[in-house]
Amino acid sequence: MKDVMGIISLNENSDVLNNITNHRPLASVPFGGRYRIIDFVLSNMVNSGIQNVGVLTRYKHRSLIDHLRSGKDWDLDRKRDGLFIFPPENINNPAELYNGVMQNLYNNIDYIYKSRQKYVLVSGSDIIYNLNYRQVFDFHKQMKADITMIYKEINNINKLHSCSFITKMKNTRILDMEVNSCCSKSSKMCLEAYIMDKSLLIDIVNSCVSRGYIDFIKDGIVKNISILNVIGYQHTGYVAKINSIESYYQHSMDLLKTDIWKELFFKPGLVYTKVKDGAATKYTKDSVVRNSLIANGCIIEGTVKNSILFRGVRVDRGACIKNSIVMQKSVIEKNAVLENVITDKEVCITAGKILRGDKNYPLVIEKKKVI
Amino acid sequence: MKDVMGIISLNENSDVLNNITNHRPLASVPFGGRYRIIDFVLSNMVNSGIQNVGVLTRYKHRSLIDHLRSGKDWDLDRKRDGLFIFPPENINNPAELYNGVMQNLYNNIDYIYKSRQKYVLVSGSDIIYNLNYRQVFDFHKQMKADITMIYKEINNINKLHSCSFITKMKNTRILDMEVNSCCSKSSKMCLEAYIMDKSLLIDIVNSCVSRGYIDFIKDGIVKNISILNVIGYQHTGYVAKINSIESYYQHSMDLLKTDIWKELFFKPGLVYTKVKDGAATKYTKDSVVRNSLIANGCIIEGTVKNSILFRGVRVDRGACIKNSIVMQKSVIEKNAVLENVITDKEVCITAGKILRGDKNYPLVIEKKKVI
Amino acid sequence: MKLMRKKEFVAMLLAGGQGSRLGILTKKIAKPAVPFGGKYRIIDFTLSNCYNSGIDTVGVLTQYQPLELNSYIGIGRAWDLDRKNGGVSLLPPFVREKGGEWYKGTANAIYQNVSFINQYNPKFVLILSGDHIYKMDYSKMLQFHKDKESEATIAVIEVPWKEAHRFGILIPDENGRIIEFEEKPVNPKSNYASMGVYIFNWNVLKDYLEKDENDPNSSNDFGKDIIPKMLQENVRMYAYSFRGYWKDVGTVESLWEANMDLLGEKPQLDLYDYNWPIYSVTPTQPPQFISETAEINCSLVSEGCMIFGRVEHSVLFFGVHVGKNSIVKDSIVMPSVKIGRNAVIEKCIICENAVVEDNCQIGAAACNSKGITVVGDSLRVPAGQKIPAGMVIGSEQLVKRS
Amino acid sequence: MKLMRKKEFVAMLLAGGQGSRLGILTKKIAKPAVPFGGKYRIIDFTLSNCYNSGIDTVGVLTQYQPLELNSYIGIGRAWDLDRKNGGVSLLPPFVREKGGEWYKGTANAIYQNVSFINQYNPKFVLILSGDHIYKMDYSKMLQFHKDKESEATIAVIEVPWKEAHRFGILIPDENGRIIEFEEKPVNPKSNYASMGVYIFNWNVLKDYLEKDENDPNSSNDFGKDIIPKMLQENVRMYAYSFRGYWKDVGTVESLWEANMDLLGEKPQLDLYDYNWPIYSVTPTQPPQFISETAEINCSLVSEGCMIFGRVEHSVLFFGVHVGKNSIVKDSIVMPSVKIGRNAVIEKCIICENAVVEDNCQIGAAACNSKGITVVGDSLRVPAGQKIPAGMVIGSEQLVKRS
Repeated sequence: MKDVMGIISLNENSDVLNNITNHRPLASVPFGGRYRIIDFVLSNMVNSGIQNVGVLTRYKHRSLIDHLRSGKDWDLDRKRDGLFIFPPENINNPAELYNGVMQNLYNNIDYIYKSRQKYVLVSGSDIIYNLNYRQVFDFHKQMKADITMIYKEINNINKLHSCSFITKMKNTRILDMEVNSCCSKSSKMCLEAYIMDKSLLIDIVNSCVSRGYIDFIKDGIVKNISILNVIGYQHTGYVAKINSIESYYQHSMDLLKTDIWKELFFKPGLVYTKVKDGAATKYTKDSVVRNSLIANGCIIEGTVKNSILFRGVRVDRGACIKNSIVMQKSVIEKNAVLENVITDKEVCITAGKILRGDKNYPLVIEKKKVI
Repeated sequence: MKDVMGIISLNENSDVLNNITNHRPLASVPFGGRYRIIDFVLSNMVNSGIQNVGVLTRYKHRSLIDHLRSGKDWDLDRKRDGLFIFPPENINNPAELYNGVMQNLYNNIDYIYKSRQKYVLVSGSDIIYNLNYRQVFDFHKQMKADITMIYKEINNINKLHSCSFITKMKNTRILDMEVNSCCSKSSKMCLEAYIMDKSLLIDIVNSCVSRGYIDFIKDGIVKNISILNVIGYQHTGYVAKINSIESYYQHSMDLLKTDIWKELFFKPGLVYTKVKDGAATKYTKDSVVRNSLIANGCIIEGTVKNSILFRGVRVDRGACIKNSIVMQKSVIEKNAVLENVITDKEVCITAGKILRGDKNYPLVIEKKKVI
Repeated sequence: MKLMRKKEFVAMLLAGGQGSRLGILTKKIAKPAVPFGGKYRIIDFTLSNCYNSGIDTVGVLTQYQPLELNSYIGIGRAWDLDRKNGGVSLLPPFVREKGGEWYKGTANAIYQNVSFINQYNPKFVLILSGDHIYKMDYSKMLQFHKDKESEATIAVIEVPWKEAHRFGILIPDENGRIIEFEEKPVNPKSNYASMGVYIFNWNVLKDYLEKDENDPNSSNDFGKDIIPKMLQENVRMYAYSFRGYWKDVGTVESLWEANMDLLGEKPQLDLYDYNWPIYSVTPTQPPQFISETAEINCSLVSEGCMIFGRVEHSVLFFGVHVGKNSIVKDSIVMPSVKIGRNAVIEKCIICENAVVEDNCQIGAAACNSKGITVVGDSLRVPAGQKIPAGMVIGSEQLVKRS
Repeated sequence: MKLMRKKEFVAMLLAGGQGSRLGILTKKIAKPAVPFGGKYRIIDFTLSNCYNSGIDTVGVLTQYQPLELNSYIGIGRAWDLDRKNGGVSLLPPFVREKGGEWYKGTANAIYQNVSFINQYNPKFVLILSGDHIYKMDYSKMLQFHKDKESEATIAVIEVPWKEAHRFGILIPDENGRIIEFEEKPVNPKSNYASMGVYIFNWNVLKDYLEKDENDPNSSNDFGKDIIPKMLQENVRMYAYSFRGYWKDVGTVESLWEANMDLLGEKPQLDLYDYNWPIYSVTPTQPPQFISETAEINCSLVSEGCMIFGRVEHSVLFFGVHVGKNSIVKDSIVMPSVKIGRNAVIEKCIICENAVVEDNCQIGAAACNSKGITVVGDSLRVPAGQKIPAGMVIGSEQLVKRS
């Protein structure tokens, strides 16, 4: 996989998670007790042996730069290649003419062109799964594909919007697709990860832009689907597409199932993230914890059930947290009660406060709020 | 100096160096054979013992991010503090309301507020000098100053535009200033470096912004000059203000004077930059080099006089370079002649070509051009 | 080729000891590399103290089984000690033109590295050992050393009188100047015990190291030779009194106790203090998974653990698995240990990668014998096995812990 | 606590030798740390070969004066070998439960680190030495090793017949299989010399290392013991023929020659090839300053130099100062050397930080004697001194180089 360059394009809609994406792109939203959403696709790439990754950003990328820094935590702080973050750079084209991926690729085409790798793996950043791309790459070469895209058979398609779907396939070849259809009847969700020759990618971007076409999938791929050998690779593991507070909450809660916890964090590869120092989590004589995911550095004196606690959370005596997600360094004081709540980082719920959301509409508390 | 936070604000006008600043901010323009302009003020800070530096950027900062990366080359890749790069981040204020420094400070006031240091050293990035700020800081405390700014007594003020000048001083206290005056009669050029309490800085920014004042020096400092104890610290060493192609060229040529070479690169501290690998420079039997500054990795078979060669430049047999600046990885082929020329990176001057600029108006060749 | 700049203060950390009283815990690793407190190794405390005290130049003297320690420390990144000038240097014994010599004693180890210290031309040298658990600001001790115009300062801690005979005991006068020193006295005259933390003026120490090296009868040890000699020759020596938690974890019992000390309501050693963080190398592990059937009280549990059983008053390191209906009590369970179902573990130290299969009973619960039970690393305890308290199981063999 | 993943291929780099034939050049540093080629140290070539060949796990065995080498290598960042899994590990001799042992020979050094290699459970082990100058793609040699189904492959280079008696000489059959090996034969039967680069199947090598260790008559050396033994017992051994520049820089003459080899029009060893860069630790130095009065030809000059005099057919490292009217010819001038005015330096090696004052005449120019003159590090040659060719000046003393 040394011959494949990874490109992560932060193409998501910016405000899908309300307050949580106010100050950060979706890619750097905390997830799973100690990660950011981008960690998963980035770790997939690293575990597959990709050594050159470009992250193409759009808006509000300060938190992302702070998270990724030099790429050291992903072993991508290299002398040649490694991790590169591309801020929006639009000197000659100040207007945003193209959609998501296309705009990002177009802005940074010189960097892509210059890279030493022959192949590219272009991926979005808002879908979470654990997969070794080496298999996909082998499949790509074996099938002599022009483009290989990864998809997942899903059952419950009603909840999914702003996704791409494969609507027509013959064996492994893809014949038609739908983008952002709100009423797709297909069950083959596209994971927004494409392997192709670098030269083909540059071709697609250049020929689209010179014709004024604006969408990477609709214009770049679907319009060429008859002349290109576009192949689908089926991923059978767990997939979490984050496109709303509800999906964020549901997929977080999925981690409390042992099988999904094991798969997403261990199989086939480990997930890397920015290292933080913090002691082991302390349980006191009064603590009651059941069916929960707990990061390091917490001090738990109260009750935690069916919940996820990020690093350094304090749960004081008598406090009770149920079906909730509590992000880094939040403090839940004495006898406070949280149910179906998501708190952002460094929130403080003062003694005795009771907050309840609904299972299908969790209550979201903004960063650093004291309630 | 552990209690001082460094802030480098990329407040310069963006296109002062024509083609050379087309693709990069002035701060990352190559200078002195192997450096970028920002290396000097950054190294000053590191050599003074400052361990927390924020770089506030505006436009086109991709090359800057690539240059600074994690800050490792400046020993600023730290667990606590270290180097932070702040891209323009303007979610709630999409319009650029304020001038240079003020806008940068205002955008990142939360980060400044959060830092552990009690003092700040705010600096621009387009003035080159070698100074240990520890002396300035000691002076600041000794004088019980509210703000200490560094200035330099200069002789030839005609050439300086877009500078701030101190127009009235009583002993060390500053009583009046002029900003961007094109016909200032003062000889005290302000080096755009200010030491003050962090809380005072935050006060100034907040009170200016809340009143709609837009300029850090005019509104923030000059309007308060009677109520604040603003002190001047005189720097007696060499100073290079880069604000035009002419000043860039002249100050580069200054480096060919032994004294200035020694002062700027060694005294009081060394200048750090991004490490690149490359062999020692090779001189062949035909090479003639006089009065020049040569970086590593060059192969010189021709003649080089009164010039600066950056890393990895190739000068073929019979080629002749005079009074010129040749940036990284450029190739000057057989019998080509350059006089009063500045080439950007990776330029190729093909065999036999003759290029001549004027001493007061050097010819500038754009990045990657083949001529 | 390296430009060294002068440093006022250089720390030398003695990390070469075997720690033989820890038995199989130090069979393959040096004592400073022994895991502690759910996510640390013993040496993390001293290295973090250095960083938090503002010391940026630390020589780590290794000798016994250094491989794991070397790769753990690396260039000191975890403790922010990867500096352009200074930082961490690993100092193993080495061969000179005239042949090689192992470190004979603590003083000899420093003596062999005189040229390393001279590079920095320091005024003061701080001597530390890598096998104590404590949080201490060495910069305050240095200030004391300067204020007293001391030439040698020894950090002391008050120990219970009845234990004083186990320590090196200092007798200071009313100004703190040391007037007498007794190594493990039968009838101690004070309860100020040396913590093994020394600050010397480098020029003074260098002299004494050379004299000591030329003395064929010396055992080349700080406590036994250098300090008594200095005292005898009227070097200005002061005792710096330290208050706070300090523990020598040189035996299985003291290591176990120091771990258990962390589990109280308000332990003396606070691991959650943001102003004095203890740094360590963090492995890649997901958050711990606490199942519906788990019960955890009075314990430290680290990332990557999966808990289905009951954990009580115990310390669990990274990636420990506790099966359904199993009980872990008063125990230390080191990284990646797997414990099956229906097992009972009481007052045990289970070393890295060991596997305890279903229905095992290990430690106090199993019979009437007493003491701490130790299971060696990577061992497999077969299903249903009962192991009485106070045993050591290393290399498939059951032995009584001496 | 560290999760090791399997590696197919692990490199072990022998860097413990004193290199006593280099005399005062290796008084304070190990041979692999000797400066070379204007900005490198000898070991840079082997480490860069590893990185450029795609090897990411390298054990560096040190023993003699390792301090400078240790701090130079660090965690291998300069060669991109600071990896989460694998990377560079420094392997000094160490003390085990039963006491410590220095490395007795090349084979014994590997034997003592069997457990280090076993961690990665590799299929192949590459043995290298840190004192040769060459650029070689080890991955091609590995492919050859696999293609031939070899169990032990030795890289060989054709040397001039008249020099063959100085090397270990291999006699291969027409398929490349080695049928005979002679250590420094008086009448060599071939001119294929061993380069000291071996690939072994790890399981085969492990066997032989153990056997060798149990043989009390063995000198525990690859060339003298392991290879002959393998040959005797019919292990499948092949010779991998290498073409290109290769030089053992074990003597002052060969070190000088290898440096001079770089100064030709098209040197065989290309340091400017972007596809096979030689990495090194780069100090902080400004560009070199070439004055109006300077003349430089056929030379390598590095950053930080200030040249006012004449430099001809020489190699100048970082920060060298050559005064007005001085002449430096056919010489190697190591980092931070200061040469005054009107001095003449001919066919010399001037070591780090030495100072040559005005009007000195050092080397061939001064009289009729022959050979290379060496000035030891940090020495000061007082003004006007004349030093005849072939001398060594170490520690203020003039001696004839043997």
